[in-house]
Amino acid sequence: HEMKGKNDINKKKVLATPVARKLAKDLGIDITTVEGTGAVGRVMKEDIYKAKEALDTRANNKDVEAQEGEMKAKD
Amino acid sequence: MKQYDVTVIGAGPGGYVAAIKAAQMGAKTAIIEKEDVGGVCLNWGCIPTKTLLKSAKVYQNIMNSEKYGIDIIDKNVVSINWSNMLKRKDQVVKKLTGGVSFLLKKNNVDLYKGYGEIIDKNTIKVNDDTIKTRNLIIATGSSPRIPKIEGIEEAMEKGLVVTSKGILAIEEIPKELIIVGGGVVGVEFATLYNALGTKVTIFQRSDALLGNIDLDLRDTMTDILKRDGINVMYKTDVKKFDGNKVITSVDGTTREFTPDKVLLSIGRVANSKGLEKLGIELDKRGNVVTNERLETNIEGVYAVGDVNGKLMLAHVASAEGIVAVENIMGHISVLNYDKAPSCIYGFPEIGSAGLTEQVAREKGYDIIVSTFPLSANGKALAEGESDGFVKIIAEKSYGEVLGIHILAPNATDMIAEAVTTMEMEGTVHELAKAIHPHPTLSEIVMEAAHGAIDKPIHI
Amino acid sequence: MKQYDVTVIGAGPGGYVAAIKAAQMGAKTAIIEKEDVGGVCLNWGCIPTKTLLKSAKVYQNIMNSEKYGIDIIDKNVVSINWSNMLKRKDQVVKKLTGGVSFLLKKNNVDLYKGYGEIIDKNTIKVNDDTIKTRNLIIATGSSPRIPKIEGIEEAMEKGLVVTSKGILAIEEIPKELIIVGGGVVGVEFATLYNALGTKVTIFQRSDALLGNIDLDLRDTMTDILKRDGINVMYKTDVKKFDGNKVITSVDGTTREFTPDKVLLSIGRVANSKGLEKLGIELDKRGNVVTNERLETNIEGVYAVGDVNGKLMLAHVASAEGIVAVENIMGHISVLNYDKAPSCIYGFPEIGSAGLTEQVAREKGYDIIVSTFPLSANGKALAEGESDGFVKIIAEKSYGEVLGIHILAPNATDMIAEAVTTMEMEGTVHELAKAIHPHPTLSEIVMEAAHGAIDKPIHI
Ligand SMILES: Cc1cc2nc3c(=O)[nH]c(=O)nc-3n(C[C@H](O)[C@H](O)[C@H](O)COP(=O)(O)OP(=O)(O)OC[C@H]3O[C@@H](n4cnc5c(N)ncnc54)[C@H](O)[C@@H]3O)c2cc1C
Ligand SMILES: Cc1cc2nc3c(=O)[nH]c(=O)nc-3n(C[C@H](O)[C@H](O)[C@H](O)COP(=O)(O)OP(=O)(O)OC[C@H]3O[C@@H](n4cnc5c(N)ncnc54)[C@H](O)[C@@H]3O)c2cc1C
Repeated sequence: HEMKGKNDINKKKVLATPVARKLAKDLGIDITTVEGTGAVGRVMKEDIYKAKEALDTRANNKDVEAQEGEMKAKD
Repeated sequence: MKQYDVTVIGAGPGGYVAAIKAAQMGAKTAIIEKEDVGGVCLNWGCIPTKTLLKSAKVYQNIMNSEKYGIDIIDKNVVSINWSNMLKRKDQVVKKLTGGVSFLLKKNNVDLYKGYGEIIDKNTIKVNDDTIKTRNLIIATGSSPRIPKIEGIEEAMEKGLVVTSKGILAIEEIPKELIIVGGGVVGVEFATLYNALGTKVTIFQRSDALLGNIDLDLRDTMTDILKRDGINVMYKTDVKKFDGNKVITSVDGTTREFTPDKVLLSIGRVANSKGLEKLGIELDKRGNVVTNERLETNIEGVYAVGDVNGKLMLAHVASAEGIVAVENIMGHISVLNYDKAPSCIYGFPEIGSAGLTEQVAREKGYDIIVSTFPLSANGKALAEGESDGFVKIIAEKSYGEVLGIHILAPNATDMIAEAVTTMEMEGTVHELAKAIHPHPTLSEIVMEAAHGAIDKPIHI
Repeated sequence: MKQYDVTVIGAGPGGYVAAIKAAQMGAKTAIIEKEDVGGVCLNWGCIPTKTLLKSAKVYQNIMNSEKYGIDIIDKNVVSINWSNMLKRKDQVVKKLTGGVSFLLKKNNVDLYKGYGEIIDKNTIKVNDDTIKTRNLIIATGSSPRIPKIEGIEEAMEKGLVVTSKGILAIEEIPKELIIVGGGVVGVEFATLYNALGTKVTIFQRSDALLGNIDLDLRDTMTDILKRDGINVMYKTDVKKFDGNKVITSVDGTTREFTPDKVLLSIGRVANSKGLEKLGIELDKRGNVVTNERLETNIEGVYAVGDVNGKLMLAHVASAEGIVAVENIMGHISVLNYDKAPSCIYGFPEIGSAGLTEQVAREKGYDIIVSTFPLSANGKALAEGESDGFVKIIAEKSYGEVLGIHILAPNATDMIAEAVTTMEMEGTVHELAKAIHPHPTLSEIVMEAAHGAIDKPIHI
């Protein structure tokens, strides 16, 4: 029983700033997937903005790919 | 017969804060108080003691003025005007209790003056008024524990033995004071009267003062108390009060004392008498039992502050008051007691938040412990007060701060940084990186944080 | 000829911290100092001023002892022993500079005593020694700015006009002191000598004291200085020193004064003379220009502390020292100047961190501003010192704390909480939720945070 408690304590958890947590929620970012650049890997708000940007570009690229695919299909 | 959403019994820091918060959140609120608003805290506890301690500190500085380059040719011209000290204390108390009355009124809380008798969970009687209420918050506080000792009643009647309330209103500063019980309250009064020139002896039943604090702080604080002239006697039990004599057993041997006053400070008991008759569950020490949301076993009846016996501190009472109200108003809210700070207003002060080294180890954490002394801090030397240190307990993998314990002149203000850091799951890395201004005592926190990571600069 | 990884010129708080840090990180390190280690900060700045301010505070309390219930029948028996005050100051300074010497030795930093002459970026001469170094850190500090005023040289020679260094070593407390320049240093000396009984007048060129701080704090602080008897004259320029006369232009009109002393405190200039000849870029005010990593335009040559003119504060100098060393040792490290705190040691003190309301608005933030006064704080009343308030500037959407500004007796210690909060991108929600102990001044921060979210309890 005690040992389980100890493992829980040592289990990896996401360190994030209060602002980063709120921002992640609002922007729909899964904070556990974000690499933090703060002390000991703490996720900072800047990291969430970057993750959002990356997500948006990926989504855009997918749109573009999809469009390109459509065009190819038309050809 | 008036109807309320929330009725609070007791206007101490638990009750009056709950009442104001409830009103602010839109509840129609009543509060009942049989004495002065402000409770023990404002009238007989936190505030009067700190007011007198400030006067005592000024007196101490005057008696040591040469240290600061100020000559007083003849120190006999300096005298304590005890009745003026008490007057100042009374003025501060009055101003603050007046403030509380004003706040209650301003927030449209109805104040009923008188003893609140609970008829049932929705019905309270105060004098001739009967109040109907949807929710009830019990915030009746605590009273000093009076031990069963032969002759104690006569001794209290005569005024030889007093409680913390009595010692705040005595007519003369005692020449010799015995303090029974070396907890926080005992140590604060020992500091106060010792600085005012009283010969102070603390009787401690166990073999250490200040039960719950970190061992390193406790030991250093005890050394300082002794160095400053306070006599500490361990394994000492009062057996009997006989006339002006106090008969004790010291480590088994009988000894007699004849002090001017004896202060009882062996703890406090919840003001919960009669509640069990209403079906409210009490624990075996008489504390009202609540769940995390501070609700008792009876739905809609909450208990906050000293009366639930969780942590008998004013700021905890107030925080609980807010938590209870938030739950009443439909928000789920709980309090993390592990992070609540506690303070001791000695010379120097103690500010403590989070886990002690001992508890952290017991709980199985893998920890780093880092300390940094005031003697290596420029501001402390500039102030001529360099007794003390900070001790940081951090968890090893991330460096998360688990506890900070400070012994320093401003420790009670400095501990706020620790509390906020823990609220944000901060680590020693952030504490080290945050630029602490120079020269300040707060630099010791930064230095100790550096020490937890790697090495401090200034040691 | 010895070879080092890192050589530091100047052993002030910028230089000596850099040297210790470099040695701790494994670099073979030398430091060169032409006077005493500790720089302006320990010898003539932060530390001596705070030591004397503490003595002045004790004196003030003695003169107001009745307020605390302490009678001194005849205040004439109380006298300032100025030479003992200075002796205490010297002892504190000596202890601290001794400590720095010890730390340098303990960390195996080689200390060269003498003027460091830079031959080229890898070669420094000190007396007869020539040092070879891979990296160079310039930490030569700053000196008081001496304005070009007719007769100023004679006036300085005679001792009528002194700088901050001179005023710390005068033989007698002046009866009348004129302080030219109402910045931080001017205000601290005004507070000091005013408390010691000097008639103090501040000459301010513009129409406000304390240039950069938040306007609300500035205004309140100015009112307090005036109430306490300090004479503040705006739009006042010294035109000429003539014998024992100071001839000024006050808002266009000529006026004469005959003080015992005149303190010049109109700012400081970087000790950068000669560096431009080595090809090191200076800005037009003479500050060494660096990039974010504190490297100058010459690779391997860094500049930290007052000499780079970024923020002339001791803790910033030390933080920069660490940043420069971390970069030298291959870690990319930069400093966020927006979050660096700054302090003013008046009665009461000012602690300020982050953006002022004005700057936050200029920067285009959508902000909430919340203040809470000390007059509604129990501890402040208990201490008999309730002038002051806290002001929190938070960004609206999440409540992120952008700045905290405190005017209070312990403000310089209390500001640490603000710095740490900002380091962690904390919001007013955490500040409000963190249980601040009662009774402490720090409760005002929690109350103002509640106010930023919704409503404070105690107002
Ligand atoms: C000497 C001393 C110093 C202290 N210093 C500190 C300190 O520095 N910091 C700190 O945090 N804590 C301190 N404490 C503890 C602090 O005072 C208590 O934790 C705090 O007062 C508890 O608040 P409360 O609201 O629960 O109860 P209380 O303050 O005890 O208030 C309860 C109120 O309820 C009223 N009441 C009770 N029953 C009824 C009834 N049936 N009808 C109507 N009214 C009723 C009482 O008259 C009282 O006013 C100190 C205590 C003492 C004794
Ligand atoms: C009256 C006063 C009060 C102050 N109070 C505060 C305060 O409370 N808090 C605060 O943060 N700041 C305060 N300051 C500012 C603070 O003192 C400076 O910011 C700080 O000292 C800067 O540190 P530094 O290491 O850059 O330079 P300095 O402390 O100026 O040190 C530079 C050192 O370099 C040496 N040096 C220069 N050139 C050479 C050379 N060529 N060879 C060898 N050695 C050389 C000098 O002798 C000196 O010892 C105060 C300043 C003054 C004047």
